[in-house]
Amino acid sequence: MALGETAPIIGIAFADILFVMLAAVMLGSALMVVLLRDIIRSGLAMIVCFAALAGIYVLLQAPLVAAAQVLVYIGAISVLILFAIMLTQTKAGPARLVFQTQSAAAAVAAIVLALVVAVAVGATDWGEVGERMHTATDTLARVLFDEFVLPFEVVSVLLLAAVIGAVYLAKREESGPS
Amino acid sequence: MINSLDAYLVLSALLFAIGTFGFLARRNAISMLMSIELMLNAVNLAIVAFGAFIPGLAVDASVIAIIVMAVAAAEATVGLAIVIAIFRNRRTPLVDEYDAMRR
Amino acid sequence: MDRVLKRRLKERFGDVLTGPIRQRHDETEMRIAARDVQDVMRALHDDPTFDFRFLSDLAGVDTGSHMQAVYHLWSATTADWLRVVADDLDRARPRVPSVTFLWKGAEWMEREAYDMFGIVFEGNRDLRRIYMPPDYESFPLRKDFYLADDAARSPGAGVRHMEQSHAPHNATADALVRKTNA
Amino acid sequence: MTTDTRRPSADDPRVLLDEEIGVYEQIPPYPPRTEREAEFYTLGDGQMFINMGPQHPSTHGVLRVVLKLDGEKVVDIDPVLGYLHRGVEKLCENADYHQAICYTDPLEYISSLFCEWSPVIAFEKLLDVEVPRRAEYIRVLSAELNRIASHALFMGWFALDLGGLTPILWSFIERDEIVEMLAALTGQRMLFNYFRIGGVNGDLNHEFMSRLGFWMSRATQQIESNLTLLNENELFVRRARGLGTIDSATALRMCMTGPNLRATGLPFDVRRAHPYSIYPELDFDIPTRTEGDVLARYLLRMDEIKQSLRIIDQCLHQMPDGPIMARLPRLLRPRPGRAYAAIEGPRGQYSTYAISDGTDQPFRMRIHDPSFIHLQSVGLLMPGNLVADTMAVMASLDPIMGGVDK
Amino acid sequence: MSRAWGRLTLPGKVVFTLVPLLLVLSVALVIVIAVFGGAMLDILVANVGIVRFLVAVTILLLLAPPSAFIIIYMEMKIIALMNLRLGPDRVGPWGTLLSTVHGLKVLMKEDFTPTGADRIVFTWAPIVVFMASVMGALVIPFAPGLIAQDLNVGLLYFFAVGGLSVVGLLMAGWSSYNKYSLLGGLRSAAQMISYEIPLTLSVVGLLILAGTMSLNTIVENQGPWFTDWYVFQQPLGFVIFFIAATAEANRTPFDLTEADSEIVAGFATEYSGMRFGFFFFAEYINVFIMSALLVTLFLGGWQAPFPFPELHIALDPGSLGIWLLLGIAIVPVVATLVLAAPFYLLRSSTPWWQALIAGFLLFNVLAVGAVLGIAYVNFDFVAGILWFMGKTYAFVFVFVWMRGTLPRIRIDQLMGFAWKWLLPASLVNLFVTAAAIVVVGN
Repeated sequence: MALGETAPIIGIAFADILFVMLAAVMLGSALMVVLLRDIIRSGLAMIVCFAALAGIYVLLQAPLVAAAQVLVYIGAISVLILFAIMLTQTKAGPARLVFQTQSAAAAVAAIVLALVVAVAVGATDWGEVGERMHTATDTLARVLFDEFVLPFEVVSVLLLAAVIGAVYLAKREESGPS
Repeated sequence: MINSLDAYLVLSALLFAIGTFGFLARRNAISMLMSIELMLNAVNLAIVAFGAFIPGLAVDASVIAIIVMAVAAAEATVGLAIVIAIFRNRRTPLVDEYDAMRR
Repeated sequence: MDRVLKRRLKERFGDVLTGPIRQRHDETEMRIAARDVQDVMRALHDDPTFDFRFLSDLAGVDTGSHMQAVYHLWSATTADWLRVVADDLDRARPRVPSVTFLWKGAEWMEREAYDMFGIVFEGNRDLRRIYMPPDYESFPLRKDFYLADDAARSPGAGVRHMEQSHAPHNATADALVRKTNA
Repeated sequence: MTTDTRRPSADDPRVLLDEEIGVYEQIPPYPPRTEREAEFYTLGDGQMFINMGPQHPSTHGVLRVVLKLDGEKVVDIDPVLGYLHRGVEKLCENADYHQAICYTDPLEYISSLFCEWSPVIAFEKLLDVEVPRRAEYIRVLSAELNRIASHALFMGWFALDLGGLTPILWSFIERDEIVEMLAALTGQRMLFNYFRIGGVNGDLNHEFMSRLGFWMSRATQQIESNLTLLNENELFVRRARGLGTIDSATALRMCMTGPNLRATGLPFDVRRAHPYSIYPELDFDIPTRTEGDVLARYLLRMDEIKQSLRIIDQCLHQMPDGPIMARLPRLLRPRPGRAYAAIEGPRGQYSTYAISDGTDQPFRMRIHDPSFIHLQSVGLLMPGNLVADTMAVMASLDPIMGGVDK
Repeated sequence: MSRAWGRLTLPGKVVFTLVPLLLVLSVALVIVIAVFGGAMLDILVANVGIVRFLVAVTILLLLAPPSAFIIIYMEMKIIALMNLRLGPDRVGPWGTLLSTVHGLKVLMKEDFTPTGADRIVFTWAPIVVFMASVMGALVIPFAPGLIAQDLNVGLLYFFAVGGLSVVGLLMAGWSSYNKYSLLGGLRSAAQMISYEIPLTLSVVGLLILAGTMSLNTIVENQGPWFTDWYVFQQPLGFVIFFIAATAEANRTPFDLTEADSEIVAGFATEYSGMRFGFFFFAEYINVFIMSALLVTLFLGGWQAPFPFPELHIALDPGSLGIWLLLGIAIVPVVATLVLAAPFYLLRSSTPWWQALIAGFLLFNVLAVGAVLGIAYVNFDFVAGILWFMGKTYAFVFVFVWMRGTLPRIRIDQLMGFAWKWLLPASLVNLFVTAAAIVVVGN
């Protein structure tokens, strides 16, 4: 998209407005994921979070990663999680989510973690920080199937193993315990 | 200030912290898996941000991000399969009732 | 009319018959007591000289003084329909053994006879109402069935909870319904 | 762990009565009344109930089927009847012999002539009446036409339940033509009320004969062309083959008759097994198939259409002259006695057991309907199949709810 | 005043509110343009990319319901003719307005939420489904230059967005609090995930041939003769894509999600009013978009099947001078008379005025034809959009045809077909294509 011009009247770059909006949506929905009491809604909030993240990838000039994000995370993983939620919902399992007793401690730990990382990011000089670069799809493909061909193959084997393992785990034994 | 590597990294850190909180605070196994997904996404965001701002990393970062996604897909598949397998035996998705090892 | 069948039936079941074997048109009728139903049916079904493997019909009958369970059978060995009447069931507590061990398909016909006449088929594992509502109390095909009595007894009589919502608002009735439901 | 009272899960067979207080009604009323009910209404691991009907497009208000599902697989099935129950037997006991026939007419509204045929024969036996031969020929002729109409409609319904839109409208062309010619003969399109004790209501007329002649000249070809739409359709054949299989011994135990029984390989047909009317004089075959599955039941009915066409042809050629009604008094008072009559209809054996006590009303009239028997065997055929096949299997047995519920 | 207002009918109230409001608004608009016009124009020119994008999205959103109406009418009429029925014939000429009336009816119906439903999710589900199908149209090239956004990952974007509708269906199925809806939602999710894999894999071979994921470039590659269409180089891929697209669009024989004889209306069982309308529109827009993508990928998109001879009718109205005026004044009259003559002469029973009307109508038809012909020859995008729409609606017809002919497939057969047949076949297709390129390329 031909963004980058300054927005009229307010004088802020489009990219910055979009970044702030997407970041707000992402963080808000991420908080909903961990705080909502209805598990299906928190799953749906996770989808919103992923969609906002895909938007941020577009801002970072990585459209292929953004498309993969939508395809893999929203189209596959989220749907899988929604499936699992619907399968594990019965009389025995309440729909409402309950927090652990240590949730207060967890909140403190998370805030401390965020602060520490933020301070570290601010204090570090990242060296040659340049302008944002556009990643061309064909260069990416060339690198993926050239330099990264071994990791690529390893990942495909991993995926195969995961599929077989998941099928084995989730398959119901015919004479299993009822 | 906004359009800089730091901003993206802080965003990533916040997302990671939220994921951490969710993982520690939730009792439901699927909810914990979702928190792990959030953390993985935070890491991915950091990787892509580095790639966008540091010229030498641009292509590598995208490749790594895509590989991370593939691994995340594998992780989610196996994780959910385990949750469903346990759920089938114990009839509950709450992790603190998964105490087979303790007995 | 198949005279041979009459003779064979008399030979085989002479001791359990409670009445004469009657024949008219293409029908042969034999009467037995309720307690003999299972033995007779098994013999008719299994004996290769009879080979009555089709159960054509199963009916309940209220004669006014007693109940009957009537079975119609068909076999390739005769040109007649065979009617077996389990006679003289007590009108107050009609009971007859079930034939579902031979014909599983008799299950619903027995349910229907139970629903309409109140005949209890011992051995039928699913003997509940089939046409009428489950909380119905009368047996409509009995000769002493009287519609007005039945309406007073039926579950539709009186005010029901489900109809409450459409009725004009009535605080007393609402409170009553709530109390009964709580 | 808090339990959510406002939102019971999808497996909960309870129905929320009052949202304010959270009062539930349990379905069915517990404790269970019979052994079978207790077994059915106990949920196993990962199973759930689903109510198919009465408000379901395939059961359209006349039938409720409770399915016990494991995922998409049917574990058990419990049909709940009575939505169309009118108490026909009781009505017949309160009518005189002529009126009783009107009540039996709408039992199986697709094949009304057969529903009136068996009581008519039973009453004739009670009265010892000899029916004129021309009347018998007319009866067979019109009844076989009705059989074709019924089977044509079966083809359309069956395809509709498998998701095919077009066949039902194509088969309605044949059915409509037959129904129109029967209307010309009887004066009614659906509930003919044509057979009378001792004969039929009216003689063959010109409109009926001309319509029949024109239809017969192209019927075979037309029906064949309708059949190609389904018979040569790979999707249809694959869905129907091997589904809902039943063997002949089980079919006998289930008291099945008619095409459903013949599809298992037993050539039992009342027209040949226990002949009535003029069928012994006619030349026709009893088609059978050995597979006993949904496809066999469908194909068998299509074969029967051809046999019916043969019978109609012979009737037209051998039609004798003579009266169409026996001479009978206006008020019928048969001697006390009992009579049983069975005929072969498009769905199987229809029979009537009539008891006379010497008055002008039947003392007891028992009507046996094949739909009732065949619907029962769904419980035997369905377990292990998928939800999607429930309606296919049910449609292949061809029950008419008017007959099931009497 | 208030009593007079109370006596007004609803249309009257609407008119009396809207007319003054519109007057005030238009006056204000004129003033604003007069004062700020220059500055606004500058802003628009500076952000022409964004403005173009917004306009394109608006047009696509506005065009979605009418195209759904057209397809719904087509379906009603074609299936009716196949069933030997008449089909719609009351509203408008040949019933053409019936689908519009259906749309209005859906708008006016009561829109209720069942007790026990999750209200928020229930409300959002149809919107998600509708948006997912409309967003796919963003990257489809309708004609040369007529594309909302020519993304260089266009195809990937299409598949990614198409996958979003699964989420909407799951939301609808779960939130309705109805077991039929839940079954339908789970079925549709399983079906769409399964068929997305062969759908995506079947075009990978094509991508290797094309060397790009931009749909515009893919179309440009397929010219100028019809032999250059990818369907001749990727016949297997085309067949797989067609089958998988049928399943993705939930059309017969893969319409298990709304199999009315099995699970009522599937995920849409509890929906009514406009929320149901969204599902309904989404289904037909999906049919259109899937046909459009099929045409774009395999049948040359907006390319004509053969190169049209370079014919540019140079028509410069200015140079005609006074003849232009004369032409406008005289040609219709003369042509009408000339065209009316045969009607009047050949059938003596035709009165003169009927012949004149017929001649005038015929002249109009010819004139419109001539204008269209000139436009076709002179403007690329007119020719492009004609060919594109022609091919697309041919495939829409095929989808409707299948619905009129085929019965429904069963769920286990559906899954088995996807995993046991389509997936291996698409892998074979990919392998053969890659091998052929290696062999031929070296």
